[in-house]
Amino acid sequence: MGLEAYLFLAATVFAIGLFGVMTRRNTVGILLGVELMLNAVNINLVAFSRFQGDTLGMVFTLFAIAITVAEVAVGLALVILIFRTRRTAMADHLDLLKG
Amino acid sequence: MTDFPILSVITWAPFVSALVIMFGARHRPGFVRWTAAAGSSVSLVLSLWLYWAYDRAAAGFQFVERVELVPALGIAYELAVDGISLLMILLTAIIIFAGVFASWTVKTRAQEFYALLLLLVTGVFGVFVSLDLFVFFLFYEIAVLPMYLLIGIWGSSGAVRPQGIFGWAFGRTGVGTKEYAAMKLTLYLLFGSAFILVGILALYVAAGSQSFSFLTFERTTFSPALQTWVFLAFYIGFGILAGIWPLHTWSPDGHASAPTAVSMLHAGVLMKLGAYGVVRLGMGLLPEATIDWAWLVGTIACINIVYGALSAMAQTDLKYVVAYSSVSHMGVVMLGAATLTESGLNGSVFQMFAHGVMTGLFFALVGLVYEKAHSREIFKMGGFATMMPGIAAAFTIGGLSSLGLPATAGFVAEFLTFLGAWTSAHSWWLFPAVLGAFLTSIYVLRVVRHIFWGPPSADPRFQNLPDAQGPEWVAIGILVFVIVLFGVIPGIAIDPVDTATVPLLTRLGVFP
Amino acid sequence: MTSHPVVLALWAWLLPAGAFLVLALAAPLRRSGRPAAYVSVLTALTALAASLAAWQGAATLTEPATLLWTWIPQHDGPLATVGVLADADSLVMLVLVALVACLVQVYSLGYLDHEEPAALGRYYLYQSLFAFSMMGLVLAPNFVQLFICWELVGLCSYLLIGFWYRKPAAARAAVKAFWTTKAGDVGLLIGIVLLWRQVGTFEFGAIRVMAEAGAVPLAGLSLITFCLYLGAAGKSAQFPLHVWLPDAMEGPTPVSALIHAATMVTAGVYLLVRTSWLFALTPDVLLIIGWVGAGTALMAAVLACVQTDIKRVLAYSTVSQLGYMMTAIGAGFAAAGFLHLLTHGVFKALLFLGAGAVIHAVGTNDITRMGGLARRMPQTMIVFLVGTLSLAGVPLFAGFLSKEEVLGATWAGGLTGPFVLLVVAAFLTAFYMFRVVFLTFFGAPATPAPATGSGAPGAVHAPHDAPAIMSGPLWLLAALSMVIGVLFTVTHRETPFDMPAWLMPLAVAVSAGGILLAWLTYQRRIVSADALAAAFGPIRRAALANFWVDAVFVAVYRVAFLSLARFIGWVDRYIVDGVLNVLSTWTVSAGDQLRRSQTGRVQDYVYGVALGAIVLVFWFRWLL
Amino acid sequence: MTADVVAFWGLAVLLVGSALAVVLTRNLFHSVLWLALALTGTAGLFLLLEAEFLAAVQVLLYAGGVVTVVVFAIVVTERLVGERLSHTSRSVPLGAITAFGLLAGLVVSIAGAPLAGPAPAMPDDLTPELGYAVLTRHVLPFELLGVLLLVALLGAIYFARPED
Amino acid sequence: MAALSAPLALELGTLALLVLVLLSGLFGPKGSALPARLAFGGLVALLFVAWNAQPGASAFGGTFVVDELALFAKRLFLASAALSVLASLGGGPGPVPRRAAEYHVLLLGSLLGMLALASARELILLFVAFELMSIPLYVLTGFRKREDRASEAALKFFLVGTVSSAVILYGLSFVYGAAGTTEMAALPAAVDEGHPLVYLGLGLVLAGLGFKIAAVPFHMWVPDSYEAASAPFVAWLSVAPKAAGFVAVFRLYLEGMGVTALAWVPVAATLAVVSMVAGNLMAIPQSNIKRLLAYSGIAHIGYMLLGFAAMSANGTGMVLFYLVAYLFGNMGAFFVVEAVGRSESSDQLDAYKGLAQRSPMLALSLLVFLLSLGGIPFMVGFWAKLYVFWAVIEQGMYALAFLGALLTVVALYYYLVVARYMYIDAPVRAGAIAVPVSLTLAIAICLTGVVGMGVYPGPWVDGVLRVAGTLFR
Repeated sequence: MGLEAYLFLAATVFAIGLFGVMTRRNTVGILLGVELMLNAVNINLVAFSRFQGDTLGMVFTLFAIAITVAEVAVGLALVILIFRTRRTAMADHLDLLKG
Repeated sequence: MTDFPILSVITWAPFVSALVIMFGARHRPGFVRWTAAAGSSVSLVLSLWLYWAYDRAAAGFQFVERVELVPALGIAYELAVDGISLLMILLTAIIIFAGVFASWTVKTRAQEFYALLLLLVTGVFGVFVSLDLFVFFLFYEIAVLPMYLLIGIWGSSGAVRPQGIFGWAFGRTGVGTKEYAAMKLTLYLLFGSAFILVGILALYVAAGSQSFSFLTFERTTFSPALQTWVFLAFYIGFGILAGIWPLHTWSPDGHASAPTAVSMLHAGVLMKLGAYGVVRLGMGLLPEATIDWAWLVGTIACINIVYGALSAMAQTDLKYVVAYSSVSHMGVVMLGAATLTESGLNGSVFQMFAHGVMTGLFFALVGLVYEKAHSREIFKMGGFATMMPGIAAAFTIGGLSSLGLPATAGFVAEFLTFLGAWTSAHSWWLFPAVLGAFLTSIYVLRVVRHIFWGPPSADPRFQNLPDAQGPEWVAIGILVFVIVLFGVIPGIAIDPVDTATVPLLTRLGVFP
Repeated sequence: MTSHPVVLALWAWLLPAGAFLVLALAAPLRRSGRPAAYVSVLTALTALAASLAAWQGAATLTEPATLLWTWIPQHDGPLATVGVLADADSLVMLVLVALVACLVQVYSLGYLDHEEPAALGRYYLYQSLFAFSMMGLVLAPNFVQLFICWELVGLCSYLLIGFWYRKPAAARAAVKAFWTTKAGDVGLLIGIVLLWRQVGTFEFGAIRVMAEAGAVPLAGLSLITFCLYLGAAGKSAQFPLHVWLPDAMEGPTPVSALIHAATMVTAGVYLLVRTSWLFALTPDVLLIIGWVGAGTALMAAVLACVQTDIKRVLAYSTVSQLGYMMTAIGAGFAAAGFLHLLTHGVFKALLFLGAGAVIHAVGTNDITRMGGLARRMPQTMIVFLVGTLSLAGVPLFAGFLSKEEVLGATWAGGLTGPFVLLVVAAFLTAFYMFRVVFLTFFGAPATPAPATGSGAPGAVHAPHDAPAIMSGPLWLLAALSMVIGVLFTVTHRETPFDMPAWLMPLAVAVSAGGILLAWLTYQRRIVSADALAAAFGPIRRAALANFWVDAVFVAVYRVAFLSLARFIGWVDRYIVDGVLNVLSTWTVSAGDQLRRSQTGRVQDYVYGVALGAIVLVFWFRWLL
Repeated sequence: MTADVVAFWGLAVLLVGSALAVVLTRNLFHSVLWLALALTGTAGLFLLLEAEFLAAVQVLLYAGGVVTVVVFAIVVTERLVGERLSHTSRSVPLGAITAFGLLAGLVVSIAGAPLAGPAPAMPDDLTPELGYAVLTRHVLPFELLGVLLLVALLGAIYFARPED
Repeated sequence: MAALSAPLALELGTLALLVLVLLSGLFGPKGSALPARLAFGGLVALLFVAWNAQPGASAFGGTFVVDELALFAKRLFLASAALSVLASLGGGPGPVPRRAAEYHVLLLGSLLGMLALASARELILLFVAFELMSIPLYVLTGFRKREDRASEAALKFFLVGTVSSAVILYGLSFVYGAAGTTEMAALPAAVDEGHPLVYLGLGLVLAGLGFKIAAVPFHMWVPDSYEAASAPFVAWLSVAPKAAGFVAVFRLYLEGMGVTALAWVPVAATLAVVSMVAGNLMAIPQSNIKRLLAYSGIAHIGYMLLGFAAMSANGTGMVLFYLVAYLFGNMGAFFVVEAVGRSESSDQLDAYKGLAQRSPMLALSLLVFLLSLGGIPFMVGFWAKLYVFWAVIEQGMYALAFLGALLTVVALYYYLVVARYMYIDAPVRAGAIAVPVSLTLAIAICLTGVVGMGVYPGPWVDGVLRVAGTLFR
């Protein structure tokens, strides 16, 4: 199976993730979209690294995963915080700041 | 005396006094005023000495000072004067000196007022003395900016009824208010300076000689294509400040709203700064383009002359009349320059001076009249000559000068310009110019007659008003004196100027 | 050397300047009134002496002598100079100016004795300025100085007409005079500039040499001379620029005598005389000058017939006489015109001052309100009569010979048409002048009206002869015009043209006829004035309306200037500036529009990022 | 070889399908679960690419850790508001267009790019190599990562901690 | 180890400081000023070290370098951080003083990321550093968590931020895949041979970096975050991360590229123009000074991109100079905003009415900062703009220079509007505004920087040109 296939697959997932980020009303849902995007990136990296026969990509992936986890943690904390103060999870409702 | 940095002292003396006022004189109006007077008189005395000491035989740039500022780019604090700037410095010194006394009665926030005024003056001096284009530009902006606050804080608002197809926009911009006038003036002039900046940079890059010194540029010959558009950039940039049509509309509103001293300084000196820029940079550095574009400059100047005069005739507000007359007279300045003849160019520079003093006088007087009668409505006032003979006489003299009556400075300038116009490549310029002079006589005398020499007005507001007194006489006196002096003995001004214009024209190929 | 005419002339010129400066700078002195007047009068007297001395020395002058100073320098020699040019013409004119100025100043001491001190000081300030400027004009060695002084005398006329500026009429008349003459001056200025390019100098001497050597390029010269003539026409009140002169009578009468009769208004003629050699090159312009002059002479004469204000009569007669001078010049014989200028200067000043005395006494300008003054003020009557006779061109009086010479010159110049007009004008002159005389001094004494209309504070009680300070000058001038008249008659002057033998009888007959008609109409009442009026109905009506010239000017001013100005002003405010406002409004609202893109919804922000990414992706692909 | 192809396509379909489900389903819980499935599928891909260690990390840390955290968050928040979290989508067409736009851009760029040939042979177990790399060449990022996790945790706690 | 410590000195120092502050927070009394003072002292010390450090060192086989650019950037980061900390020393309302430890630890963490970023010549390090820089910023933006606006701004910042991180990462993956290595040294070659995936990668990365430097259309998080967060932090946020972003841009798109870099000119120019226009126009109608400054900041990014678009040593140097100018001008402005905000508890322009008559010096300093931002002579901002234009004109792009110059006029419009509030309008409330000493000091420093550099920019220009020169060897 060629590298191209993996890349296309990753691209597709990335696009889907983006779609999720742009369309989901619920902040948690948006986060899930981001997860998908990052996941797609991981596929990319691993595929590249495999087809070049080095481990760089994999190292990169490791870092990526770790960082993703960190981001998710902060993100969810934020969501909870906003829940507590605003009683809503809807991104659309958060428009005090605009213009 | 040669190593004494006289130019720097002239330039920075007002600034120093501004600092003293800003930090040294909290709420002590008397001290503030006298400091301002001191600062400006230092400049005045020194520039008189300078005027006397300038070696006419040697000509060229003298009293050179030079300090490296940004060696990497060849920017240096380089000052010098030649015949033209010499006269301009004198003009500036006179006007600010008179201006300080004319605004002796400013009471509200006097401290800031004088500080800003003097800061402004430093900028003006700087422009006239700086030989390094870059420093030139620095001072140029300094000369423009304080205007905003000066007009915004101490200015006076009027009201304009929206009319015409663009009327809808008037309400939103707030036409007539002093804030509007201040903003318009400042932004318009800065808009112009953007062109200038780009022009200067373009020349610098093209010259490629790691120096912003005027002398370096002068030695370089630029490609015609570059010259063409850079000249235009300079023309637009400086032209805005010189009030060329149709980019002049900042001037009536600005001058009408501004407090007395500011109007004096702005109409009297800053507008000249624009013309000076065109002559110094445009003509001095871009000979081919100058010759190519002369037709444009001169033609627009003619429009200025007639258009300005007619607009002035249409006004009912005294200050607007004076402001529009400035537009008209700046046309004479630009026309003289555009003729590319010795007499024309001399006339142009002379007109810068003459109009500077004249309009300074006008605004001073308008200020006084307003201060005493609290009105600027020409057709409401009348017969003031009985109550304020001094002001009436001075105003009449100013008016006569502005309509180019001989034995006043105005005549010499216009006469020279006419000669230049007729001997230029576009001799027809003469006729609009002369027509302008005639129109001027109409609107000026109309005003003079209505306000001063007409039958006394019955309006109770205008009974037994006082004449000018105390310090105000200083302002009026010095200005009237200068007008007449330079009108009777123009040689004292033209001598040095000629030493500067002839080389300029030689570069343009007018003289072999 | 100091006794050299040029130097003396210079002194004569500068003395009034000194007086002017003193009065201008020493405000207390000026405000003190009489002392100021004495300063001015004193200098005027000295100036007169100096100019007389200079005139004496004129005989010694072989060719014109000049003193020059650089006025406007230029890298190759002076561009313009100022100085003194002394030759026969200028010196004799100088004398005339100095004389009349001096007399008028003396006379004014009496005439204006009611003025408050400050005003009197102002009056003499203007007077000395005028004397200075007028002499400068006379002595001008070149066009520049001529123009400078030309404008300055205009200024003085403006100031002096408006001397009683509280009178609306006076203020208006002053401005009108300035504008009208200024219109002519525009022409003069253009002419000077054009000529300068043609010949490269302003100096009379140099240009004259070129002109007589035929070195002046003729192309476009007619235009130039015509422009110069415009200036002259403005100052010398030639049709249609004559409208200002009658109104100028709003000024004090001595001023009218000095400026608007004897000296300033003749400046135009003087200019043409000075540059006659130039005009000689452009006969077509001369023709115009001749015709316009003659027409003006007749028209003014007609107008003079219908005036009831004594000063206006005199004013129109001045216009008319200026027309005579112009015609002579137009005919190509400037000398004749100049001679008439001199004589006219004397007797017209005399007439005005006489009229002044009358007005001063009666307190009105209206001749219909006067009458039978001969018994009350005999001296005045006599001197006025002298003036009248010499204006009417009666032999043995100053005007006679000069007028005859003008007629002769016109005839010799081949201007038959103008000649006829002048003859008719001569008849009318005699008529209207004697109309004044009869109505004023003879006939039934009218009740003196209260001093209204005239600004002259006249005594309303029984009129009497003027005090010595006023009558003195009168007698002097009267004597002078007699002397000149007699002198000319006995020493018959050589004229450059030959007088036809029938001319003198004709002239005498004509004036006699005029006098006769006036006598019959206003003294004997045989011919009824009303019948005359009826006979010339249309003309009379037209004349009363000044031939609608004023109306035309007003219309031009209103339409061409004021309305246009208002239009331009509107355009500037609402179109030129309007565009600016629109632009700024657009900028601001553009900001407002863009700002809406900041919806505050996070996902729209993501859209921003996504779109940017897409664009960049495609762009970078495309960069390859 | 063919087994690889089949496996890849299987996983691909699974991955894309579950991904779509994540972004389309109307129930938040379900989409979390779908995400878990997608992540596991990715782990499968890693196995195909002979990155066993990464696959393990993926399953444990991601599919395990992350999903648990998310679920936990949801539970917490739902307790706060006391009702089911609605999970609808906004402006789907626009989102789809944009997503497709990006996809198109990516595909256009990727297609026809010169790519590395068939995968070279790899050592059986990369784990020690990875560990070595991380602790030598990439020690600096590793250290930073530590700090990163620290501050992220700090921040998360700061936010999540109830009012103080 | 000694070999390592030299180049890593600053990073390790920061790390140590971070730990120190953390401990002081853990064991110190609640709400004590100790952590803040500690952080400030440490930062000053580090700044001192950085000032005396010499360029040239490198580690990890050239993947971590301390070259001129890195050193310049580090000094910039440290200086701005020190200033920001100094400004917030004065206590005041909000959680910052109460939670000084967390606040400063986060800040230092982010700073550490920046420091590492400045030296990164390797993609993984670059990315990790980037994230280390970004994540604390999200938290700090929402640090006033009790305020709805703050948390909302934080969430927005976070969501858009993570998306853009994903984009960057995705791009990096392609770069790595095409170049076959994660060392940036290999980039120029890869770009030169025109591998499509490298271009794709760089395109995506640019999108991500566009977010970090807040260029239009990636700018939308900026106004909201600025409005919600505390001014001293915003001051820092508005300068340091952007500088970091530019450093990354230079490293990825310029360093060693030579003429190849000219390929980016159109893209950079477009971004510049869009940012300048949009930023300036959108700033006009703002009534909240923080938002106004935010939009003007976006416009300034546009000007910097203009310098970048010149793709020349001069252009790059001028961007660096611009950053310094921007540091003083913008931070100063935000400090004044903080001062006014504390006493008036409002960031609306109305709060500035008659400020000149209430506390003249404060008004004057804000005026100076704004004018500097507006590019008025004798203030550093002028030189910055001018140099950028010069660099652009040098490349013959007159039109861009013209546009830039004209837009400065638009910018001056809204700066002058602020001036109008301060100077022309009459004060609504009487009494001077109380400014804590530390804040006064911070403002004074910025003022000195603005005016000092404005009057005598010579040495700085030489400096930045030297730095930029290294990128084009």
